Amino acid sequence: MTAAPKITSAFDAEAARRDFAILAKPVYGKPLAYLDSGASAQKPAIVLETMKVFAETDYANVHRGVHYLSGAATDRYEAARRTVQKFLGAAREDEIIFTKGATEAINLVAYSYLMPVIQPGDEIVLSVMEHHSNIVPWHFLRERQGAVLRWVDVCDDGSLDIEALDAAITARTKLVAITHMSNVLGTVTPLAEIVKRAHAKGVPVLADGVQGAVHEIVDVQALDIDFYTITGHKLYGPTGIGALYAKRKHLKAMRPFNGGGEMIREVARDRITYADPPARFEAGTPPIIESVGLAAALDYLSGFDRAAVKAHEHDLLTYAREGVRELNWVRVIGDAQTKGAILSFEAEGMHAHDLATILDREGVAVRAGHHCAQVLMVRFGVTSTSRASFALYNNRADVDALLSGLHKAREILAKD
Amino acid sequence: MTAAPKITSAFDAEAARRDFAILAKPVYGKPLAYLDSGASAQKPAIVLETMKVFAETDYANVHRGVHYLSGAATDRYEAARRTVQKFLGAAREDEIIFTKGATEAINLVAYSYLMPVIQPGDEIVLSVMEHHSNIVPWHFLRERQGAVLRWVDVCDDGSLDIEALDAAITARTKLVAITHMSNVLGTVTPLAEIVKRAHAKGVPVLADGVQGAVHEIVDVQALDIDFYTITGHKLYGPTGIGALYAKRKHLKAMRPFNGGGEMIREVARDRITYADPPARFEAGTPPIIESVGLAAALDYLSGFDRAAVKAHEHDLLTYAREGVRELNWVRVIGDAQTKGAILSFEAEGMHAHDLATILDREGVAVRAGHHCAQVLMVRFGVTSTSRASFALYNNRADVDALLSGLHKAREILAKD
Amino acid sequence: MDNSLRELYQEVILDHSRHPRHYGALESATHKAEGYNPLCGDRVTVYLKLDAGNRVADIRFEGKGCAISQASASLMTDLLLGKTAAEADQLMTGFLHVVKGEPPSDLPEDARNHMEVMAGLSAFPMRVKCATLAWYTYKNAVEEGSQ
Amino acid sequence: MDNSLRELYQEVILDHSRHPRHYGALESATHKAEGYNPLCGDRVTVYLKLDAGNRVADIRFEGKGCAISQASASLMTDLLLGKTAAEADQLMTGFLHVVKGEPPSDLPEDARNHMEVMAGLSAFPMRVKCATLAWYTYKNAVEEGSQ
Ligand SMILES: Cc1ncc(COP(=O)(O)O)c(C=O)c1O
Ligand SMILES: Cc1ncc(COP(=O)(O)O)c(C=O)c1O
Repeated sequence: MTAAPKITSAFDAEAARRDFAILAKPVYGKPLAYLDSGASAQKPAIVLETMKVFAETDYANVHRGVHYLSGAATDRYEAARRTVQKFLGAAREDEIIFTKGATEAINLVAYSYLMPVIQPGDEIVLSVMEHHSNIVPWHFLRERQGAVLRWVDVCDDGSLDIEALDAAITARTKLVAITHMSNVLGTVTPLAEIVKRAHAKGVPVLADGVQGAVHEIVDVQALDIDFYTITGHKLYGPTGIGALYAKRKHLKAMRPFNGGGEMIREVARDRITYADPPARFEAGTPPIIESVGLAAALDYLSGFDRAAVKAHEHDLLTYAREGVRELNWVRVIGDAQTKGAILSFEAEGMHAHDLATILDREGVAVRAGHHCAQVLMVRFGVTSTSRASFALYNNRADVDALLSGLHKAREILAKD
Repeated sequence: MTAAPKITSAFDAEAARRDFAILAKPVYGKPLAYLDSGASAQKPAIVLETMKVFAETDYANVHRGVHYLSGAATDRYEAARRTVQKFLGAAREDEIIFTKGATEAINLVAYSYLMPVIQPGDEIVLSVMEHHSNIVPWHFLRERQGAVLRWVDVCDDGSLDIEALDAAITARTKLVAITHMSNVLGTVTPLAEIVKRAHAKGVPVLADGVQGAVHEIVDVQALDIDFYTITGHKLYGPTGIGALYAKRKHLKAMRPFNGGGEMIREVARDRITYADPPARFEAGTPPIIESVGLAAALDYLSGFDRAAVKAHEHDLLTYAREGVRELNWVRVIGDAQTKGAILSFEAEGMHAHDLATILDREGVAVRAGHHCAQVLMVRFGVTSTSRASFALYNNRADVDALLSGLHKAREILAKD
Repeated sequence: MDNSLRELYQEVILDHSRHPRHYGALESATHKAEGYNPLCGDRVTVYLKLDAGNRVADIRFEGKGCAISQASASLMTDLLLGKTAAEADQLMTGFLHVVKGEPPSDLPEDARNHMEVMAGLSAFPMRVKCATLAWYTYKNAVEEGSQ
Repeated sequence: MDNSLRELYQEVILDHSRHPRHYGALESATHKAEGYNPLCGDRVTVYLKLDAGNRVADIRFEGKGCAISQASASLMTDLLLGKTAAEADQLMTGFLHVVKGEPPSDLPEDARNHMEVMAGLSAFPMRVKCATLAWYTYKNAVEEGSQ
């Protein structure tokens, strides 16, 4: 039902653009330059169509049904799990838990893996560039159970200070929780090295792969990572779905998170037993149609030469970086050597919101604000930044629109 | 973007059927008689189309964006919240929390409302006909914090024993958690009366409205209920979305459940403050496209004369009930006076799964099993039942197919 | 009437399910395991008496469930009685192939004939779990169920 | 260039945001509140000195944020200075109408003229919150911020 993977050696962004109807729709009469895929990506026709056709032909609730539609829907749901497994390079399909998004996936680890064992004074190591989704669940453990958060700084160029990370891991560390790619700086962290160092001290590692999985090729086995989380809507897939990869040994030992249908073995009045993973962690009716959409999205993405897509996105990043370098009133935040296609910046004399409003009227969609990374804002002494993020469907014209929008904004806002 | 409500005084099921493409698709060459809407309802074209068009024209992440698409998406998301508010008769829109489904909504109440306050020996009152989703979260509180579950029995006809419920509420009761309509028996509980009695003793009430909201008209203010939960996929809407209604006074006092983006006020390294409801309980990117689909589904449903829909479904139930009454080898479980359009039964000498398999080959989709209600199965001395559930798009031909399928099954399975 | 249904619920199967062989507890069991399918509530207990050479000297089962799960358990006891562990494994592999409609593996001809009655299941993938429950429970009994 | 942008970011607004009136802390404040918009990080603190008759004898603000939020706070201090609580409420209602593009409510003409510079906001519904932050903070200071 999903598209047969089309393997192309070079990436044709203009062809890909045609898969995204929304990109052709003008905004305020201007062509849309959608530079906000870091917040959420647009969805190709094949994803929307696959979900619709599935709902029109094979839909029912999964798992417990004996009838035809239920079997068909269950097959699609479990096939989607295998698609995610393959996408992440997991050894087994039952190491993939479907969640409502990456935020829930990280909370699942906090509630089911750490909460039952954490003691006052136990430590969780995280970096200052984490998204709130990879901060707040650990704050809960601090507030409620006395865990200690150990913060690892980034260097001025936005790269991770790996020596500081190493030093932060102590005998009391229970988990390293780190982003694979910063949603503000674009920094890609050296996950394999981080895992190696943490494991050397017997500490498991969770990676927030929300951005990383979009721009990098992930192989959880090669990384030897313990937990890895993704979200559908940034991977050109639907909202309402994400996934947690976790090593089977962890899943087997973890207690359930949400309770409800599907995740039990037996329920009686005064006792209860739970199903094995992955069912144990998928209480209630799962996002069935969304799982099918996510599989279609991953198939779509995997149908391209991912290295070529990455090169294309990197070209846009470089082109934009060069463009703003000429503007001495723009300060880029995040210039790490290993960096994905995200450009955050401050423009002198302009608040990010005013700038974004002006860009918007030029058809240029960027994010302005703290990007759910307030700790990082404090680190760089700002309250907000503007952020342009690049996806496979962006082109140099989008960057040109951004650059000329920046000039207009300066004209309006900083003219005296 | 959603259909203008069409008000019709009588309900035309044949016309409604045409809104559901899947119903016209034969199964094993037989017309489909989809009698499994109790597990999940099919989705009308307007819902699927609305979601697709939204994703193609107005999609972006919500809340934090200044640009056009983000504003458009936020407007749709918040409009969906108001649609749910209206559907449930809530006083304020910020009393509606979007969740991934009813299971998560009930867990939210368990984790955020009860968990912080429950003491060993504190009691939770629930009925034996609850769905596991309204049992397991309370078992967690028993397992982890020493809460006591007090079970209220049903009468032999499947009606709630309201006197027993009243008697079960003690000075230690912290919550009454009760279904609005049983997904096995079809029993509709006297919610207003339950709330009155519980409130008289100062005890709040949560209703699992997953089935009730589909078949009854809900007015949470008139009921004066504290918590009410719904799920999208049974309301002719998408998977991956549900909602919790909670009185504002409760929400304001509740601590967060999942942590992440959107639900905070300020995050620092060593301290954190949380947003007001509803944001406090909606961590991460919400099911945006699904919220739009849910609103379309509720608009679709509300476009009919709901009383006429109910009468139609009741006609089917009665017709089916009469049909099986003639079969002395079929035992119906659940014959309460106030009963929605669900028919559970056992057939002599046939296991529910064998029966369901045979019906399936006749194009008749029913559920067979414990229906996530193992406590109820024990109460009626069965391990499983077969269940036919009726939706607005069913007709008498569906019931006829069920009845003739029953005869065929008996021929095959019970022939000696 | 659907032929695949007739084949699934053929006389032999229904007879096994109504009059199961080797039904009941086994006092002298050396191994025992309980199998449970949470999706449908089917349940089966397998009792084994393994002799010194790990041969199935006696086998019994008890259970509650659909015709397929009961018939399959009954049939299994017929097949396994007197077999060595290695022979039993071979039978199990063969049985899984039969019910999934996969190309048959090496099996003694009489065993294959015996199992043939379950071949109809391959048209009912949603019911395969019913048929394999007893076998996985047997396996469990051998591996972890020593009394 | 988009006219609505020119109107939004007109000279008066930019001037207010760059050279805010009544900026800074007020030592003698009787009331104070902090406003914060978690969506964008904008922040404003409003200091009030109310006299015996609940008249705004003095008003100051401090803050950090976009041009709209800063200009709006500055403009507000101009408008509220010397006003009674009732007059202030009327001004606030009027201001909300203006920025949302709703039909104007009863307002003294000079106040209306003063606020007119903010009317451009009605074309930018996503930015209305920026403009109202200071006003809601003022309201909060009066109601809950007594020092
Ligand atoms: C009565 C009842 N409660 C709760 C649920 C669970 O809701 P959800 O499908 O949102 O997990 C269901 C359906 O499975 C149900 O029928
Ligand atoms: C780095 C990062 N982590 C986590 C999240 C949150 O994921 P979700 O959108 O699934 O809530 C996001 C996106 O908002 C993100 O960019």
